[in-house]
Amino acid sequence: MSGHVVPLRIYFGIFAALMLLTAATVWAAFQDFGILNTVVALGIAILKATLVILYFMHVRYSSGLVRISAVIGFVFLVLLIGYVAADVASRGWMPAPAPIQSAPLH
Amino acid sequence: MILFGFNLLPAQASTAALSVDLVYLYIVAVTVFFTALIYGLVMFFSIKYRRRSESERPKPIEGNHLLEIIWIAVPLVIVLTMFAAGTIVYFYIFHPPKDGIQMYGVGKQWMWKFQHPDGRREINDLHVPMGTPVKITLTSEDVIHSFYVPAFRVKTDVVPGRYVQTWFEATKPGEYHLFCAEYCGTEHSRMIGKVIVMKPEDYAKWLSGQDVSSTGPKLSMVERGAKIFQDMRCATCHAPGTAAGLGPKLEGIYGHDVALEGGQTVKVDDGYLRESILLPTKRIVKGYQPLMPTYQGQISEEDVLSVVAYVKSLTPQAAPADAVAGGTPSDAAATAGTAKD
Amino acid sequence: MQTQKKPSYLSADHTIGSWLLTQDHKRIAIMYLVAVTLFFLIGSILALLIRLELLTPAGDLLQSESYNRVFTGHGVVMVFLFLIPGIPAVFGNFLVPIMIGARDMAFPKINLASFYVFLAGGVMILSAIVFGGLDTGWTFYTPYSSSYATGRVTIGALGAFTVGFSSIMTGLNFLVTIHKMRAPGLTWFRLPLFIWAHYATALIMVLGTPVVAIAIVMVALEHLFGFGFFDPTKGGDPVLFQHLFWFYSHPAVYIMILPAMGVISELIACFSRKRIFGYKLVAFSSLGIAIIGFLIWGHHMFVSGQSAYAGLVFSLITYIVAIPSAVKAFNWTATLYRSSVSWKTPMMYVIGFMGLFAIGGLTGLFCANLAVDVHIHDTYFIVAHFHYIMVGGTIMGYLGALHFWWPKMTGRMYSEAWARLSAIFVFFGFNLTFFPQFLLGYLGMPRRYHFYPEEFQFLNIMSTAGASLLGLGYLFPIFYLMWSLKKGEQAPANPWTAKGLEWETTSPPPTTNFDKTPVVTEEAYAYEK
Amino acid sequence: MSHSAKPGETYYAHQFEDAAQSHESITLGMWIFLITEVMFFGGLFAAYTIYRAQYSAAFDEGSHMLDITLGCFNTVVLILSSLTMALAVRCAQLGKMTGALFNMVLTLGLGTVFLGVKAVEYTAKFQHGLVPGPNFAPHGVHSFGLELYYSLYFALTGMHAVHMIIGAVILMVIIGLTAKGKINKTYNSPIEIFGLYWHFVDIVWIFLFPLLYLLGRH
Repeated sequence: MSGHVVPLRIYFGIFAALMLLTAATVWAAFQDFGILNTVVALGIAILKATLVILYFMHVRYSSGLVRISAVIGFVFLVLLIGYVAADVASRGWMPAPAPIQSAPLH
Repeated sequence: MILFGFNLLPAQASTAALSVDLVYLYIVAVTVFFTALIYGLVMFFSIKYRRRSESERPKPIEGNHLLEIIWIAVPLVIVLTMFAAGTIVYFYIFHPPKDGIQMYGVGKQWMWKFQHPDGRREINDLHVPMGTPVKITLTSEDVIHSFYVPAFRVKTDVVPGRYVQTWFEATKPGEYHLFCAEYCGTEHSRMIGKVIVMKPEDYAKWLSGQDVSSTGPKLSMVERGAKIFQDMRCATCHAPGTAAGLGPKLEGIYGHDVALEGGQTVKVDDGYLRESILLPTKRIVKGYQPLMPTYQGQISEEDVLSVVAYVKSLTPQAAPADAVAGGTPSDAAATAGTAKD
Repeated sequence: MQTQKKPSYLSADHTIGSWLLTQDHKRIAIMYLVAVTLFFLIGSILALLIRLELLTPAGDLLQSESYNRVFTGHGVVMVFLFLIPGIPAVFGNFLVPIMIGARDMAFPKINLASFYVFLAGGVMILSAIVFGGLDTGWTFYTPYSSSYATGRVTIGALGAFTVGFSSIMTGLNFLVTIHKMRAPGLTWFRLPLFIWAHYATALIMVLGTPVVAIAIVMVALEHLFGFGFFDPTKGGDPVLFQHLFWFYSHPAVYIMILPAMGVISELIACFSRKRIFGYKLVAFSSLGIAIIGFLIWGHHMFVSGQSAYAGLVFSLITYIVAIPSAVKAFNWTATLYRSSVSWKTPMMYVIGFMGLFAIGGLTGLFCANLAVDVHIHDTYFIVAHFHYIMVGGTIMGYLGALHFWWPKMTGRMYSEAWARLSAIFVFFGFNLTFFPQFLLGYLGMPRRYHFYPEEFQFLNIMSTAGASLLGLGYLFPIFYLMWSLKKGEQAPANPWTAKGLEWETTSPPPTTNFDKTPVVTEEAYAYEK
Repeated sequence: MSHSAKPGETYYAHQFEDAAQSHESITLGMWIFLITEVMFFGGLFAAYTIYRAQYSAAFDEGSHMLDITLGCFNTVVLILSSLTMALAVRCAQLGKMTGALFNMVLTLGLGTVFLGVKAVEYTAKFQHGLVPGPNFAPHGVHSFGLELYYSLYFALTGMHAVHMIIGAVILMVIIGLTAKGKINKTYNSPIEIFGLYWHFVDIVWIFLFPLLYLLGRH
């Protein structure tokens, strides 16, 4: 029939994994890894999102075209955020004029 | 460059003008050449091979890899040379020099307010000396404006909430247009002015002339900043010269890095000083409580510029002249006039 | 091979409902044609008002508010209601299914919905202009648009949001139709270049439009409820709005020019009876423009407070995106070598396009240059550059397409003499209007100025004279094309003996395009057969 | 429009050649729409990233004010609804329409629970005067960046809630059509397509939960 039918145990397995990862991300939030906290939180979120995309949305069993369209959205999103963050971060680099005092001229 | 009675290039009245024009003329040459090449060939082929009879069946030409490579490589090289020329001019010419006068400007909906370092204030007009680099720090009180002097080939958007830096060195005396180039509302086209370039001696004479615009004694920016520093009772926490009061001491910090709460460090420049005045709890110096109230809305952008100039003067600079100009804070406080302009 | 006379899509049904609720991509295209032409006329009237105002240095025709509303209206109507939908919605909708041998678009209902969403957006924008006016410029820069603008910014901006949604629907329809519904034997490299161009355009529509949609929603939220996204007094960064806006709006200028390039490829092949020189390269350069087009939006922000190093990267990649356009121009020119060129009206528009697109494309190199852009940003040089691309490129392509496929769409021929005369008027009127603006730009006259210093007056007078000639040139087609609908002679199935599936069915084609799905055996543009 | 096809045959619209082409086109169409949704939310995520980097102290304080138990509960509810939706799609594929109906009603229930919890959180914000705008009652130390945090909080969760509401309405329509038999064994692509949309809305929340609730808790 239309599309690949996924066996029940895979659905429940993925659901359990998602629950586990939710617990993990909440636990990790209260530990102090310094800057790593953001990386861990985002990593777990990406992992959960990939699981949902691959199994619940059947991308794992779909044609190449669907796989590309599943990925391309995130690629352009990373491009947007990366470029804007790079600009904001590098705004201070242009060497501002060396600090000189006012009114040298009399 | 004069052609048919009107000129094609605006006056070249700054050091940057010539190099920008040279890059411009180089690209014009490339444009004229390729337009003539493409359009000439199109017209030539269309006329030479115009259809004589409906039964003509020209031989198909699939393509030619060599030609394709040529007209990818050659344009690529040409555009990269344009990129190189533009970037070199941009980074070297637009690199602000060490010396020169520091001026301040505030864009407000539909007028420009300039301040000379000695406190002289002007609306829409800006007198500058010839031959010395003029650095101008700009901010806006409402929307985005753009400080544009075509004769100097200089333009920078004046973004509210931030300091923006640009500089030029005028080379020809005269009056040049000053435009606002970023659409800023109803009177956008009225937000124009004049940049009057004068010989250094005329400029000095003009500076010492009667400053008609502000009442009360002519205070330099630093002196005015000191007065505001007192009036706004900044001294209660940042008392100059005393040990660590409630607020961090302000002497000797300008231009150096300062450690912040949460581990980062920040270079104390004009922008950080302005931000600490208007948004104090944004980045707090290490070891201090976030007690400072925000002055947002109680102090105008010009006064912020004066206070920033005053705080900068608290840091002894290499150039001895500044010590004289800045004067020790106590002198400035003593001469503080009562009239608040 | 004229089978029994099947009713054409026009004569299949004459009730109002059969038109307004149609799912036939051809009828939707005709409805788009009517709506888009109407919006073009409104935009042109606003343009003439601007040119009349700028005839004299003093602002004596309109007050400042109304002048700001006129140029904003001209910008918003022309960009969102004519140039972006223009060729894709009219000719793309009509021809993409026929050219690939399909019966209809993949999602006919979404296609009809896109038309009504487009109309709703158009009505919102026009109501914003009429009642109280939109005076932020078509770029809606904050904090002016979110905190200071007085006019109907929210309705105007949400109108642009709605039209963007219609553009997403069209793009989605094209992508699925081109991928999934090609006739047997029609491999990717046998597709007409018109299809390649619309595929690349659809990619941009789908990937870019949502970002400007969310930027507009954020401006509306800030304008209505005081959310502090771009408000500097609340910590927001106005330059962030410019990033989100130009992330879409630069690729949007490729949405405007790529379909015109597709049209030019078709027209050049037909009227020079030759294959396009280097077909694969021209096809891939459409994709190249679409993809690289997403990496270069920062060249609109060189002086806006963006960091110098980000400007460096944007300038470099902007120069690289010029290469695919140059490749196209050279390949089109090479196609004409040893060909048999017939100077019919569509070909006149192509020859006009070649010259104007060359100038338009090459003047882009000035704007990509860090040093020169500091001087010419937000001056009339920029206005001239994008008008050479949009009016010299897209509108010449649009008129060429209109004159090329008019017999196929309406089954009528138009008078060749009048059509050629109007093409000449358009070409010379255009050059007289916009070439002086290059000089004005470099002399330093800023854009969006209600009045200007006296020394710029001579060039402005030339520009206004050109504008009236150009306006005349655009009026002619309305008359002789309407006339052709009634009295034009019946058009044969293939009046230009052109190659392509759309010429193998009758003109105007039946509702289901083909009696049976065609099988494609030969290469694209096999004119030698 | 009647969707009855020959028994055993799936129905497909007139412009398609066969059922396989129809199914592939519809799935691809939905995925392309999801690309536009990714970019739509992407603009807000870009703004969040930039302002989080600039005002990390204020954003930390803002996320401390949020009720984490409600956030966790909502995440579990939404992932559960994603599971029930996947089961509904599976039942539809196997032709077991009653199973599909049951799962869809479960999904709708969980969706409304999620929206209910969101409503509770929003009313709490209104009472504490944490809604950005003229009457934003700044308290806490880093009040400056806080208004920006709550602007982004309301924009992100509000846009997500709007997508949930639209999803819930469409789900009700599909449930109605399935109950009436319009959507049946031979024509059930609407369920599958809606499943894709629902999972996407779940993915957005999967990213929203850590970014808004968890960062800065340590």
